[in-house]
Order: sequence, then structure tokens, then C-alpha cells
Amino acid sequence: MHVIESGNVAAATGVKLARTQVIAAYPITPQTPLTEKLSEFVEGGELPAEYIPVESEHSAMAVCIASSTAGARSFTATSANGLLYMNEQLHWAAGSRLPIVMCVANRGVGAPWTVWNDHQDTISQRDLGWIQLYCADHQQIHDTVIKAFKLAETVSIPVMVCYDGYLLSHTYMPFEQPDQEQVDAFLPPFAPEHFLNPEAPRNFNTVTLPDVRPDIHGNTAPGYMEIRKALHSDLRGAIGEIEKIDGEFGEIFGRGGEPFVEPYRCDDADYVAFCMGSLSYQIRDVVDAMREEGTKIGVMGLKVYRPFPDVAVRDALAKCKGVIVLEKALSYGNQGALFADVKSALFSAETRPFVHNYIVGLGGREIKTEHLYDALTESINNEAAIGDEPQWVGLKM
Amino acid sequence: MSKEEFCNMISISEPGPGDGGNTGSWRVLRPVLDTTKCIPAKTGKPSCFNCWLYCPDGVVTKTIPPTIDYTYCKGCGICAEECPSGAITMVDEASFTKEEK
Amino acid sequence: MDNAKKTTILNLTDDELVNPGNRACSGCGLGIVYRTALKALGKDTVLAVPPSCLTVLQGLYPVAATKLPCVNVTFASTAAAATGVRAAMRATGRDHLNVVAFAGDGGTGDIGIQALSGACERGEDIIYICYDNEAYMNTGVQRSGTTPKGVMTTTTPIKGKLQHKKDVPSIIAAHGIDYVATASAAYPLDLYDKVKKAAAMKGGTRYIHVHTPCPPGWGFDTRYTIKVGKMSVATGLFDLYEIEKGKFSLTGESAKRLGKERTPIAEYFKTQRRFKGLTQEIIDEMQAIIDDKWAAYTA
Amino acid sequence: MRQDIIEIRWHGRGGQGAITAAKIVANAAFKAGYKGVVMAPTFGTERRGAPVFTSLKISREKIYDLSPIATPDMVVVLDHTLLEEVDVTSGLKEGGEIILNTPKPIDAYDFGNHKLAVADVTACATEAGLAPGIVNTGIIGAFEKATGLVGRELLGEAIRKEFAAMKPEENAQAASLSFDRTVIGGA
Repeated sequence: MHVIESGNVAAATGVKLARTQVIAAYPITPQTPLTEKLSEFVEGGELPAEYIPVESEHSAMAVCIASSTAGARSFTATSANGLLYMNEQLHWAAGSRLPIVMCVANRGVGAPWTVWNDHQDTISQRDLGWIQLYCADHQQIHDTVIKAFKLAETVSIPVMVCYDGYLLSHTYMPFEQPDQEQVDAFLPPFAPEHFLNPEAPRNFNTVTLPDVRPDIHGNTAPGYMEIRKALHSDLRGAIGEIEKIDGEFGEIFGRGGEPFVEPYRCDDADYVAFCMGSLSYQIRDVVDAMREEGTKIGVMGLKVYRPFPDVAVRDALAKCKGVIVLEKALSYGNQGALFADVKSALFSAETRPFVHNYIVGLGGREIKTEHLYDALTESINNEAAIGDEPQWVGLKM
Repeated sequence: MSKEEFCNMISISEPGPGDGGNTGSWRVLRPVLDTTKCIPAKTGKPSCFNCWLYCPDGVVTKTIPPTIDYTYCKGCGICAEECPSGAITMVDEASFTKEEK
Repeated sequence: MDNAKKTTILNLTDDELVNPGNRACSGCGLGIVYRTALKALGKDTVLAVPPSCLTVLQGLYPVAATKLPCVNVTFASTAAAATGVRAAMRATGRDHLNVVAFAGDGGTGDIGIQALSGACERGEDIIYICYDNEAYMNTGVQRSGTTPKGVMTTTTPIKGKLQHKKDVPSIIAAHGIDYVATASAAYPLDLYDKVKKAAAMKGGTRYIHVHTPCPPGWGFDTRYTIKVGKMSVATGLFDLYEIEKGKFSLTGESAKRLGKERTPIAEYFKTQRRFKGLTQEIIDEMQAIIDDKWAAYTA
Repeated sequence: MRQDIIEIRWHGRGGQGAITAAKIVANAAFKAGYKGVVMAPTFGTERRGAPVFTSLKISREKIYDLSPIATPDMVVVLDHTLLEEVDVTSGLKEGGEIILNTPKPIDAYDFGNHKLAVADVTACATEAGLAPGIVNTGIIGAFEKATGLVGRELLGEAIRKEFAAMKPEENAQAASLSFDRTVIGGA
């Protein structure tokens, strides 16, 4: 069924179709309409879930951590400072390997206060041990939420589904909404091996020593470092799982097929613009215009940021002459985080394209298509002159 | 390639005694019960059991006479202090032989 | 509390849900509180515990000292975590289980009060037990909001704490929850009955604040844990009471003190090294506060 | 950059329902075969009574650019009092169209090179049985009369669906009355 709704509602209907059991959330712009919609689903009886209107984001994630440990499929959503207020909880959720799914309607981070879109909130949370997925339109938001539960529960790692605040969260566009039966065929009920259960009492997330230690059966139990290494290994392993789940999703729903990067006119491209979120779609219009002028350029949207699909990125980019990384965030005092990751992925390639870094749209600064055209043109024409220093697009002072 | 098994390696503990080791080794003073003074022991009837009630470590049994698990007793002396008949005395641990320990 | 229902040592269950050989300090008041509370809760219980002495008592991975399922959570989130456990219990058809948050005084009245206030306001179906040892003991005796005035701690090392103890149970009671009670490690049977009662009052938020003497933190010999706890009640400093559906009543040893003479507070202060810096002025001030409080009880 | 996208800007006041009006047109347009439909309200804080605008882009192909409309092909004004506060013609393309709810006759206005269509939507809505001040369905009738972009039937259907629980027939009737009474001027 095709519906025209906001990105937040596209997310909410995905959460509903996933038969989520516990939802906890605290209002923050621009995520709020998503959780309003979920509370409407729950109160109206459309979704038989527990909805906990908590007193803070920190508590929202606490509820999810506990309910997931207790064996219930759990969801929350937030933005910006709300995400950052959860920070220690996010580490906790990853370290305890809980398959929580969280939507983040991306928003710039204060100070100064801003409610508008950029990616600084989630990019600053890249090292948690969470999986981070980015969406470019409402169909991707809706599908990614459903896929995220399957992914999280397969690899026992929480998943963040990120989409641009306002640009996607508040914009209405059509998307295909599947039937409940299709989703049920794709996503089985959550059935963890261990959960809070008096019949098999276990103590979760106890203090863990630096060294290994025997358990009560005489087997060696890991120390902190082994547990952390396992999280990393499984995150790397999740790359394969993302591809597999994308395939399974495609078989049932007929959508997908580009799990890591979504290329547009990249096959013969000398130059590739590389970015995340709705920006990758906006650049398509610029690519079309530049192609008409004879420039062999394409654009690629990265859908998985953590774990970083370095092999896919290298394979996709190594053969072109130049890569222009456009980002709505910055690792302050250095470069764009995505830029650094792309360069790192390309380091082992036999031939390496030049890589430039453009910072765009911070705090909702309007990204004009003409500005993107100018930036891409400048990058291509000034390969040598532009170094590693981030270039700023759309500055007015 | 997709990974077949995702090892769910987390900190998840199973109940067992002696997480802190044989905490009886912490003891400096050992509670020793004089069954001639202990009320349940003397009367042969269930009564008192203050030593059992107040023990922070649950190492005293609610039996006639009460027994103390010296493997885990930390020697705090609460039982001796709360015994209404003065049946428990705290004795220097050093005065016991290896076998007695 | 109804006399007929009072538990005695003889009929108190000898089932133990806490294993010996745990890492609690010798003479730990929490050891008594925890053992007793878990007896009252029984095995159909799920716990949520923040960092505290209890985390250590409960065991280091991979050995647990408790025979109950437990989720350890971040410091500020105990009541929210208990909320999440309860939500999952409803969602998975296991709503008959007790869901219990068990936290220290700092984890309750300081860093955890936002989550606790939220849970109380929502009327979450949980039991929250705060064991109050009147400072951050697990990190080495730093002052907390519930440290009494004048007490020497590692962060009030010279002058002692300048402010009075935060009255956490009254703050919680102001939320209008079904049941608020205080108890003491020195009166385990009273504690047992209150936890039992709280467990039976399923449906809303129930809060029990337990005064819990700490030999190393308070500076007394390990054998005096019960004596010190009882003395605090005998002076009228820490009172045993219940607020049931808004109705306040003194219970147990505190109820027995009504209209009778109380031990002078100075006697209590002499039993612990943490009070060694108290001036006569503070002692008199504390005595006056207690006298006024008790005058109000009798009025 | 793309020439195939029709850009419509909706001017109203916070709470007046400009978003709902644009959403109804978006739904009907999609049914009418426009694959690309993007409706975006003002990003940020919306305050009741304050002037707001909503962007609606429609195209036969999928739309990738979500940035706000800068050079609309047409503007829809839900309330003629807004003309004093907002330059509704800002960025309006040469020969672009203004659809205006006003009790005044068309010759009371001069928008230079822009086309104008007027209807007393407020009166039509009241006549259709809606509470005073409900203009967001009526204006759709005027929009369709002036542009012919979507089709009366589909719009009526979309209105009934959106207001299924709240006077669906009256809302559809308001649009119908406004359609019939819209006066279109020349450029």
C-alpha cells in the first residue's frame, strides 16, 4: 500500500509492523512526531505494546536496556542533545549486546541551540559499538527500521537508524508500506537465549575483572578485554549479515540490493561525490546537470556508517580519479569523520584517487543545489590546490 | 561472507557460593558457640536464633544447636554481640591449629 | 502494622537467596538488609541494581552471590530500569513477578532521584528499596545528600558536612505513591514485614528506605552493627514508619517510643568515629530538631 | 535545476491548516500519476497565528531535492490578511499564479505580471456547514480551478479521506463551492 506521510510516520509504521513490545521515549524536536504517532498506535489499540513516557532520554534508554534484557523487543527514538544525554546508556546497551533499535532524527548539537539538521549528533556517537544506518528517503526509513530489528537480533548489537531531521522527518513523500504478513514472514519474534528469568537466574552486566576467571563449572570465563574484542569482531561480522538480511528483505518485499553504498551514475565516473542521508539524493540533480556538460561524475550514498564497510567503499571508489566527501559534521580540530574513514579505506588500494572534504549544512544551513554544483566543480578543477583541510560550503560570512 | 555464529559474549554471572573466595580467611576473631549457654541448645527447643537472624553473611544455621560455617564466616562478631545468653565468644583466630581451621 | 501479621524469628523462612562467601565487608549492615529483603520477596523476583556496595556484594563476573535474576544498570537509571523490566513483564505475560530496584542512598536520593521521581509520578508497578548508609561507601566514604550534618567523610575531611541530611522518604511520599516505609538493618523482622506488605500491594510504586549501619564508613567495630542501628532508632534520629495511601504511622520500636523518653542523641554520636568533630552547638541543634519532630508526632 | 518540477508554496497562519491542505493535494496528485511528491512544512518552530508557509513539489518523476522552494510556480494564500505581513510573491516565477482567499473582488488587487485567482473561500466554507475560519479544504477547490493540475474527483476523494472522522461531506462541499466561485484573472 502506498501512503504519503512524514519520515517520522514512516519510521513509526515500521516500528508498528515490527511488533515492537516496549517503547520508551522523551520528546525532542524533530523526533517528537514519531513517538507521538507510536503513542497513538498504542493508545488506540493498533499496537499491543507498552509505551513508557519517561522523564528523560537517559531513562528512555534505561527502560530499553532493562526491557530488552528481560526479553522484550524494545525501541526508542531521539535527536541531538537527547542522544548525547543517553551517552553512557548507549555504551551500556552495546556492551550488554542488547538488540535495541533506536531512530535518530539527525539534528545539530548545542551550543548554540539549533533544532535544524546536521549529522553531528550521531557522528559524535560513532564509537559506541552500535550499528549506524543512514537513510536517504522515506522508503529507506520505513524499510530500514524493519530490517534493523532483524539485524540487531541476529548479531546481538543495537542499531541506530539515522535520518535527516526536518528534511526527512517532517517532509511528506510517498512510500510503500508492506502488509503485516510480509513483515511477520521476514521478522520472527524476539527469542533471546538469556533473559531475566527466575527459572534460570542470571546476573547481567556484573563487574568484570581485567583478567579471565573460572566460572562455577570450572570453565574459563572472559575478562573485560575478551568481551570487548567479541563486540568488535561481531560488529565486523555484521557487515556480512547486513548483506544477507538485505537479500532476504529483497526476496519478500522486492526492494533493496545495495546494502552499503547506493551509487548513482557511478559506473564510468571519474569523480564521485560521497555522502550520507538525503544529501546523496539532492546531489543526483547536480550530477545530472554536470553530466550534461560532459563531466563524468556520479554520487554515492553511504547507508552503513558503523561497522564501516571499508571493502565495499574501497571497491566502489578506488578506480575513480577523485572522491568528494560531503559531510554535515566534523571531528572538530581535525577533519570530517567520514572523510577520514574514506581515506583510511582507500589507503591499501593500488591506485588512490584524490579525496576532498566539504562541510555542508551545519545547523540546518540551507544546502543550495547551485552551491553543491560550485563545490563539485571547484574540487574537480583544483585537485592539487585543495588539500586535506575541510572546505566550507554555503558560508555567508 | 556472513558470520555463522555471533558469540553472545557478555558479562552474565551464574549464582554460586564463594565469589569472594573462602571469606573465612578474612577472620581475625572466630565465634565459638558454648552449647551449654545457647538457649535452643540448652532447651532443645526452637527459640532465640538471634545469631542466625542478624548474621550479615548467612553462615549461621537455624538449627539446634546453631552451627557456623567457618569457610565463609568473616568473624564480624555480631552473633556474639547479639546473643542474649552470652553463648558466643570471639576467640583469637591465631590460637587455632591448622586442622581446626 | 497489624500485630497478628508480625513475623517472628521462629516463623521466618530459612530459605536463603544470598550466597555466603560474598564480598561484603565484615559486619555489613547491607548484608542483613539484603538477606532479609530477599527472604520476603522470594524467588519470583527480578532485581535492578545500580553501582553501589550491592554491586560488589552481588559478585564479580562470572559468579553471582544472588540466586535471583538481576540487571545491573548505570548509576542514575535504577528506577527507569525497573520500569523497563516491569514493561517487559507485562509484554511477555510474566506480570506476576516482583520487580525490585535496590540501590544505595546516593544512587537513590542524589544521582538517581530524577528517574525515581519519574517512576513514582507514573506510578510504576515496582518496589524500590534504598539502603541508606549515609555516604558514598563503595567509592570510599564521600559525602552524599543523605549524610547527616557534622559527619566526617573523605570529602568533608576537616569541618564535617555542613548541611543536614536530605529527607528522601518524604520527597518520595510527596509523589503520593501507595506505600512509603522506613526500616532499619537492626530490625530485620520489621523490614521483612514491610517488604512483604509492599510486595502484596502490587500495582503501584512502593518505596522502602532502610537505615543501614556501615562499620568502616561510620567508624565502629564490626560487632556493633545492630547496636548502632538500634540506638539511632532509640534516640528518635531515624524513625520507623509507614505512609500507607497517605496515612502516616510510626511502627515497631519507634511506635513504642511515643510518649516515652528517648536516648539523648549525644550518646549515639559517641558510638561512631564519623561524629568525632561534632561541636556541642551541632549536638544541641540536632537534639532540638529531634525533639521538635517528636513533639509533632505526639501533637 | 530540474525543469519538470511544479513548485507550489502555501501561505497560511499557524493552526490554519495549510499543511493539511498541501497534504491533501499531495495525496491526490500522487493518485493522479505524479510519482514525485514532496511536501515540506516550514522547518523549525511553528507558532499559532504566526505566518507560516508550506512547500509542495510535484513531478512526473521522483524528486530528490528536498530544499525549500525558492522560486515557486504558484502560491496559495489561505488568508488575504497575510498580504500585509508577507510578500507572497517573493521568488514567484514570471507569469506565476496566485490563488487567494479573499472576500474582495479580483480587481481590488494588482500583482503586476502574475496571474491571480480569487474566491471567498471563507464564505463558501461557512455555507458548506463548516465552522467559521475553516478554509483549508475550500482553498483546494480554488487551487484546482486555477491550475487544473490534479482533478476535482481525486481531490474530493482525498478530502473525504483526510476528514473521514470530521465532516467529510461538508469539507468536500466547501472545495466544490469554492471551485465553482473562483474568479480567474489574466496576467
